[in-house]
Amino acid sequence: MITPAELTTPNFPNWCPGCGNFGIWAAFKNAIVASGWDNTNTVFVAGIGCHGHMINFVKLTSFEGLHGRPIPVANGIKMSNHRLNVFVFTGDGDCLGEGGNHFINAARRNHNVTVLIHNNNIYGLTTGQTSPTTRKGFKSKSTPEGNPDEPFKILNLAIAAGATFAARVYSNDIAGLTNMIIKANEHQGFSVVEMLQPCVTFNKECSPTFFTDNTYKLPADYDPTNIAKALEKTLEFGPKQIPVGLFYKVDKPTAESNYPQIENIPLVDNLVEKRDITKLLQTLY
Amino acid sequence: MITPAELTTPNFPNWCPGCGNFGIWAAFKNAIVASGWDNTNTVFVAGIGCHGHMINFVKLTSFEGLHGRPIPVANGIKMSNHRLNVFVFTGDGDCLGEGGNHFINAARRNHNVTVLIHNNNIYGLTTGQTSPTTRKGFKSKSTPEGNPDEPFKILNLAIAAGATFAARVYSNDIAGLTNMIIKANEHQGFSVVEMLQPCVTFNKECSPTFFTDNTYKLPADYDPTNIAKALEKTLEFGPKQIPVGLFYKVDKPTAESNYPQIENIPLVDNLVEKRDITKLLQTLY
Amino acid sequence: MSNKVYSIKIGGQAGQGIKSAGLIFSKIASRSGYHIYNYIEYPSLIRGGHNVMQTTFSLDKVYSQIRPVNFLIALNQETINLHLEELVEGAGIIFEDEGKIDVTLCKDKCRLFPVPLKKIAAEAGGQDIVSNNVALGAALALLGGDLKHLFDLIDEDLSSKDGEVVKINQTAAKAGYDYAKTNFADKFEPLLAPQNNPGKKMVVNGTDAVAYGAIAGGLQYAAIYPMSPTSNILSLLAANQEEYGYVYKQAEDEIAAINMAIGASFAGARSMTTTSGGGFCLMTEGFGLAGQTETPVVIVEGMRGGPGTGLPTWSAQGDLRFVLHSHQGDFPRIVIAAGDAEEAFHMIMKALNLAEKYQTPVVLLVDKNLLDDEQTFSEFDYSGYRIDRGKMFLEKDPEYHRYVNSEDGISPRTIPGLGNHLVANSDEHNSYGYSSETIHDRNEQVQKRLRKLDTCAKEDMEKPILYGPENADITIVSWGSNKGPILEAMKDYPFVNYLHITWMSPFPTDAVFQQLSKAKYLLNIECNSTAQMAGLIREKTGIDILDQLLKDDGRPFFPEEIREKINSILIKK
Amino acid sequence: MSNKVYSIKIGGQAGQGIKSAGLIFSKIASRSGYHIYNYIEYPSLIRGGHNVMQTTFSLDKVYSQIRPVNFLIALNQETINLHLEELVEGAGIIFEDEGKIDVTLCKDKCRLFPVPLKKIAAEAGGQDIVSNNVALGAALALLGGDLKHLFDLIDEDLSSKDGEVVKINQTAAKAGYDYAKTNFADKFEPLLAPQNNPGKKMVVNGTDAVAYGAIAGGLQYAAIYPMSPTSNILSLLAANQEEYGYVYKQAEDEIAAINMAIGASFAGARSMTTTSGGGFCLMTEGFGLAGQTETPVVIVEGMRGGPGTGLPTWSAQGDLRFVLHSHQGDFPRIVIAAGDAEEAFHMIMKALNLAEKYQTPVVLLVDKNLLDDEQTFSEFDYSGYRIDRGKMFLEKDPEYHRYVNSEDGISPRTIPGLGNHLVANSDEHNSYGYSSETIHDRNEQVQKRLRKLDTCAKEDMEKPILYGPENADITIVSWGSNKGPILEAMKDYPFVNYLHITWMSPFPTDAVFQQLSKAKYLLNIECNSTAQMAGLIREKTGIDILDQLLKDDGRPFFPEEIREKINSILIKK
Ligand SMILES: Cc1ncc(C[n+]2csc(CCOP(=O)(O)OP(=O)(O)O)c2C)c(N)n1
Ligand SMILES: Cc1ncc(C[n+]2csc(CCOP(=O)(O)OP(=O)(O)O)c2C)c(N)n1
Ligand code: SF4
Ligand code: SF4
Ligand SMILES: [Mg+2]
Ligand SMILES: [Mg+2]
Repeated sequence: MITPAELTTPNFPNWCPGCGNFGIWAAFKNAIVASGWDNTNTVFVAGIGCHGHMINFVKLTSFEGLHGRPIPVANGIKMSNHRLNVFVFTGDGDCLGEGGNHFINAARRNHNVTVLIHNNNIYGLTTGQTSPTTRKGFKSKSTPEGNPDEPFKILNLAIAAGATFAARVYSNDIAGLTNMIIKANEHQGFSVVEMLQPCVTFNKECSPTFFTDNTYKLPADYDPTNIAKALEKTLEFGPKQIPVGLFYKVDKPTAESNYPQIENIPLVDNLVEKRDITKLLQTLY
Repeated sequence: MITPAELTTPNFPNWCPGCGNFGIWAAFKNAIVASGWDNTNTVFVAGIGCHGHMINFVKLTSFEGLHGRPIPVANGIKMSNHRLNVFVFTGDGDCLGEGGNHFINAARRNHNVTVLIHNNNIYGLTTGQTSPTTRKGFKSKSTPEGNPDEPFKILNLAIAAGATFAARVYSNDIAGLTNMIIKANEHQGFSVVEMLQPCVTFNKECSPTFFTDNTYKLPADYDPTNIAKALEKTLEFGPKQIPVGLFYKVDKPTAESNYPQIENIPLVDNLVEKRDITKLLQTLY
Repeated sequence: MSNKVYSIKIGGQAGQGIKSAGLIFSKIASRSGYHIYNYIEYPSLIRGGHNVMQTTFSLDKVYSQIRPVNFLIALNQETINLHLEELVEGAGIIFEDEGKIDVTLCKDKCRLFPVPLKKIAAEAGGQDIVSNNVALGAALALLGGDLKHLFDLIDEDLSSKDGEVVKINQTAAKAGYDYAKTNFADKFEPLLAPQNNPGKKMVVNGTDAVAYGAIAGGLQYAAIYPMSPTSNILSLLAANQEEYGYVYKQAEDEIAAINMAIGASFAGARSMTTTSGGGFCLMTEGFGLAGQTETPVVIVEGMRGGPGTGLPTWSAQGDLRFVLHSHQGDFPRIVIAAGDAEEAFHMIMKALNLAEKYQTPVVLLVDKNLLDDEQTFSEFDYSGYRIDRGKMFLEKDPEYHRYVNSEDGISPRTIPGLGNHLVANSDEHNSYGYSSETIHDRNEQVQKRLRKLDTCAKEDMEKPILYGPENADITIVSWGSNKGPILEAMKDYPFVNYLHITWMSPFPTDAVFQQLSKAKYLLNIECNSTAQMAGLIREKTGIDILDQLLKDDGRPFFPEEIREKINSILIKK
Repeated sequence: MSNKVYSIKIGGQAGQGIKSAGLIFSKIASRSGYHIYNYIEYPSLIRGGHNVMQTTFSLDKVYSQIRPVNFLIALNQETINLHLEELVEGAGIIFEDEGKIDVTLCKDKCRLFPVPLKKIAAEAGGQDIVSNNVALGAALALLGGDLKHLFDLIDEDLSSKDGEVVKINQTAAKAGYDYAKTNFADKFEPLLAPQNNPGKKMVVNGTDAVAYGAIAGGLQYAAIYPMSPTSNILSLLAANQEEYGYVYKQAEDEIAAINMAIGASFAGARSMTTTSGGGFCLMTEGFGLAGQTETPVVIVEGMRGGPGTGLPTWSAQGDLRFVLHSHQGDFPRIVIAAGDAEEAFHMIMKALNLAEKYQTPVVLLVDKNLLDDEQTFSEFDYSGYRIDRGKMFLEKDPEYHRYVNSEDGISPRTIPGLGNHLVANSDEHNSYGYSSETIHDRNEQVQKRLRKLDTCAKEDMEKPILYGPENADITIVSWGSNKGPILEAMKDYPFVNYLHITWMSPFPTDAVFQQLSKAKYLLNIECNSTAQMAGLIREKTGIDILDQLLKDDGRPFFPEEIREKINSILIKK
């Protein structure tokens, strides 16, 4: 089992002081230690954005790909070695702007990966343009007169697309997030965790106080198995009206479970060998 | 006003005999004639697929773009000349496979265009691979052992993404479709019409009889203004359980209405002129 | 007749079973001891458009379609109208004898064999589509072919259908055969007379070759988004995945396809994808991602007429420069192009090795003609093939560095799950994989990556192949499926040779230079409008090929066009 | 001192206001009568990384950054450590006098000016970030500059903030100034002494030039997805849209961006988009769509280090071949590259005309250095500019054919809504726009499109610009922002000339050939690893430039490196 010290890399996070990514970083490391994830069983894939720098700060096997494309990379990894826990760290821009098509289609196919969305409602790394989750009217570098566009409701979209696990946590609720990351990974299927993440530099509105003031926990009697209810609940968003917790969870066959050829042994556990294709060539005479 | 004869082009449709596209073709022409659409006020954009051939068969200003990309082209057209009625003809593959990101983001921004989806649950033009709306288990050229993937519920996804008008019609219900195309265009905002379209060549399951047998009209007392209800209703799909009609309609500012600079006059009605930028250059001293 | 080349053409509407009839005919020819080449044309429509398949055959090897048609099966009027000019004096024409097809224009030139195709089909209990087998039967009778082969092939072709369907088709074929024997006894030469002890030959197109080659070459994972002309590859891959134990996954788009393939490869699976130019546009970013993260991936790029959607069902060679230069910045890419199905078979197997050995993307360029057109080959011999996964590091080492500097440019690769800390990074990085922007790390990594091309040039790159005499009056330079018509044309010219270029990156500069600099007259042949290969040759060798035979209308070269060009050069000389 | 060149460097952490301080300093210099060149370096991080801005200034024109640093403002230790070697003998260093910054290593070489920056800032009522203005004040005192300019610039810089903030910063600046005057009286040369009647000069970078040039050039619609190094262009476009009456729209991705721009252009709006290489990957399909549908669109491609995510905040010239060859098949593309902000300004205006005149995509290549680095220029003179929308057909004609054949390759374009039936089609089409796969239509349309390049070569293409004497001992060939350091280096070499290539497609083959074939010694300079321009030149002209000075580490060339290279050539000679 890995220790916190073993997760340390030579690079200290260069996120802005106060950035919500620190909370996510801490929670992920906690979850790793608590769950016994390590380089024998776990991989994470990151998009491009402030969130993507994660690969430099956690000593665990990782792939930092292209902006918007961590999900298909993760899908390929999981299909090739479904014994691995596969995480995706992505941003609101990465996941729903550049990468929106992968998000909805991977959800539909129910790939068994956990998608952790750093939702800071902004393009952080490119220094502050609106993202697909920025609220209408928000003034940013790209919208000095106010954002003309409506934001997505991430979890509503995720469920409509086919995600089988949908949750929301505030990034600085480290204990809650640790727990949710573990739960999301335990879930067999496409798990989406929307992490409300303050970007203290470019989104002064979605500050830590904003999130602590306006979030509330889903009530204990909330039933996350009813899709219609979950769709309704994930529409809710407003002052004092940001529910956090698990909105939806349903068990369905995962994408990887549909391939008999990998039922017993992960694809990569087969030796790569020259195959005899005489039978196939016979059909050509 | 245009007459049916004036809509005729030198090209007779080369869709397979019995293809649902003939119904769509007829309904669109009816709607054109009934509404007085013509080359002074209307444009349509098509994707690539059997559906995209439409531009060769209707003599109305059109743009056939790339596979998956008609929606952004339509967005650009509408923003530049919002006096035009702008239609998109797209396929289930075009719109939700290749073009899924544009579909959800354009819905979110509520561009005032009408998206007509030829949903034949198959990639027709590439001769029969599964599409993102093909049912799980369906045997096709690309899935000889049965489709491993779940399909999207198009309208559920559309509403979750932000579409402000969502309807479903069977392609061969020409009168109903004519009517719905007109209504969708009247709606100010992103209108999605899922057209259930038989592909008689590559999808023998979704045949005309299948659709006539299994569709039913939304009841007269169905209230299309309630989003939670609409999300619930658009989940329904099964034997004898395919509702058709208008599922959702809400009035919200369109993407184009958010730009004061085009409030009074369409962008293209301004003369392209050299601009005096002395004021801007002054800021550089 | 021995080495003479004949052709038979079958034409009709899309949906009339032209392709399957043509394939059956060509297999009859092959089983009877002939070499064949099948050329097929169809529009980007599912129905109604004009489809035509031509089988060219000879006792000699046949390298391509030819222009003249010796025998025509016309299932509709259009076939007559469109191909009238191709018919040789005395060509035979089988056509529907129901008055609907007007043959006045070929009456004098050709020998007419009207057959009541639909009627015979109906009598056999079949629908209109069965006409094609009636026509095949009649053609066999006229050409002296063996009906047994047709029976066998109908059986094999329809094996998935129930026995009744097979029966109907065979009955119809037999009736067509008998009808011709009765009505046109001894009216045509026995061009298809069975030979004694014919050697067994496969009838194989590039699609078969690529799909089966990939399977033979140890493919483990393919993610593909359908696109003509490569879609049939995915059908073959999909159909055989369970049996051979690899995974084929349809992606939501080409961006996903290449990123999924890269993910799979990172995880340790031998991976590939296929597409055409339009889809490759969407893969260009992932293409460089593979280069930068040093993740093996094979991309089969099947060219068709561009730009834009272009000519989806017609061929071209317009993507050479595109695949050579796409993506920002410099990184090592291996680009090879096949000239026929046999080359494609060996190249896809090789490509899978190259990608893993050099940990970089490999493009195999093919085109619509190569993918669709069948040709006879002896059974592919891949006994010499060995899987080469390159420097795989499968131990556990806490000091493992993914991008450690090395002379040959290749760093040992490990896979997730073995316990090593492995970082793949599309940001510029240090040898560990962590993001780094220092001059030292940047230069080290850029140069390390690019050195792989030098290593590859030394260890794997293949010289262009010279066909014909070492010294010649005219040296033709070309690549890809032009090989076929060029070799076919060269049958008549002992003093013409042909330099067939198969490696584009790295480029065999020295070998090309040597061969071309001693040529007496250079002719470059390409299916594009800007002579892309000639540009590449000039850039690399300085040699400016002044004479270009270019074609960009979606059709392949015919050997006749090449002969005409050669003749015009010879006259000038 | 007159024509001597000096430099001052300000360094600190990202977030310490380095860029704004540097810009203010350079504007003080400009207002005082000096020419400047600002060079900025920062990592792809928002905070914490090392940022540095260097203002090079002189009474003469300054073309680029230089290596030696005459004066350093060190807001953190890293600034000292990283730039120690660049400091000249006797360089001045202002640094935080709180014991935290260790200057032992520069003690002997430099003149140290410790200032209690944070303390002074605090006394003025400001936070740590105000230190930069304290330091600027102190620097002005030491360099003989005019405090009034600093006051003005603080005022202008903070005009959006409330008056109190301005006051605090000005007070802090004054206190820094006074501190230096008091403690280091007459310790340094008055390098920044105000000149009499200084001509007014703009301090402008490529971002300003491209954005404002586009506005001047009649831009109506821009759809952009943010990407370094072009993101600041979109900020300027977004900020000014209402006033100037165009629309800026942020797209969901680059594919949407180019397709939206194409849609807008089809509708009749003058359109553009901007991106970097990674985003251009995603635009390659739309790029060819514009070519095939003959829809005007301008793409500003700002190069950064590739491949992959690469070096997001560092410069490169690695995308030349990429933009020249991306997309399947052949179509006419216009590719031009700017050498400095002034060129970029005129080129974007020209590009908007070219796109509409030739109804085809135009790429303007720029790079990170050009976009970020400010330089002094006289006010851009665009009085000679005329909007040219090309063949616009705005009448109504029932016989209108969109793609009618024409000698110059250009068909009259109409827009939707006028009553004409207009079909734009990415499938190959006939002159009407309907899909067609016939040989006739295909050849007509391919050739019609490609003829536009010939027309453009005749009517608009510009020859490369020759700097320096017509005949020279060494001829440098390069392009893009290398122009700056090359011209800077050439100040010392009257017998070196420089051929600055600005048009890449169409390519001015004859002009380049003429100039290069008479050169005595050729040196090619590029910021990439494979000498892409040299390859292009060889392909087009046959001339093989054997000596290459290449750099691909994200940093620009320094004139010192070029001089060193020139010297080494001269010695060999
Ligand atoms: C193809 C491509 N387009 C654009 C970019 C530039 N880019 C880098 S990060 C980013 C957005 C980041 O936003 P988000 O995903 O929300 O991440 P954050 O920085 O907020 O964590 C963009 C647009 C890129 N790297 N690649
Ligand atoms: C970039 C790109 N990828 C793939 C294709 C090939 N292609 C053409 S049509 C099509 C799918 C058509 O399916 P759909 O959109 O459902 O249209 P239908 O034919 O069923 O009407 C595909 C994959 C293409 N033209 N371009
Ligand atoms: S810019 Fe925002 S998201 Fe990025 S590191 Fe800073 S606070 Fe965090
Ligand atoms: S393939 Fe299907 S969708 Fe296409 S034309 Fe034929 S029936 Fe219609
Ligand atoms: Mg973000
Ligand atoms: Mg479809």
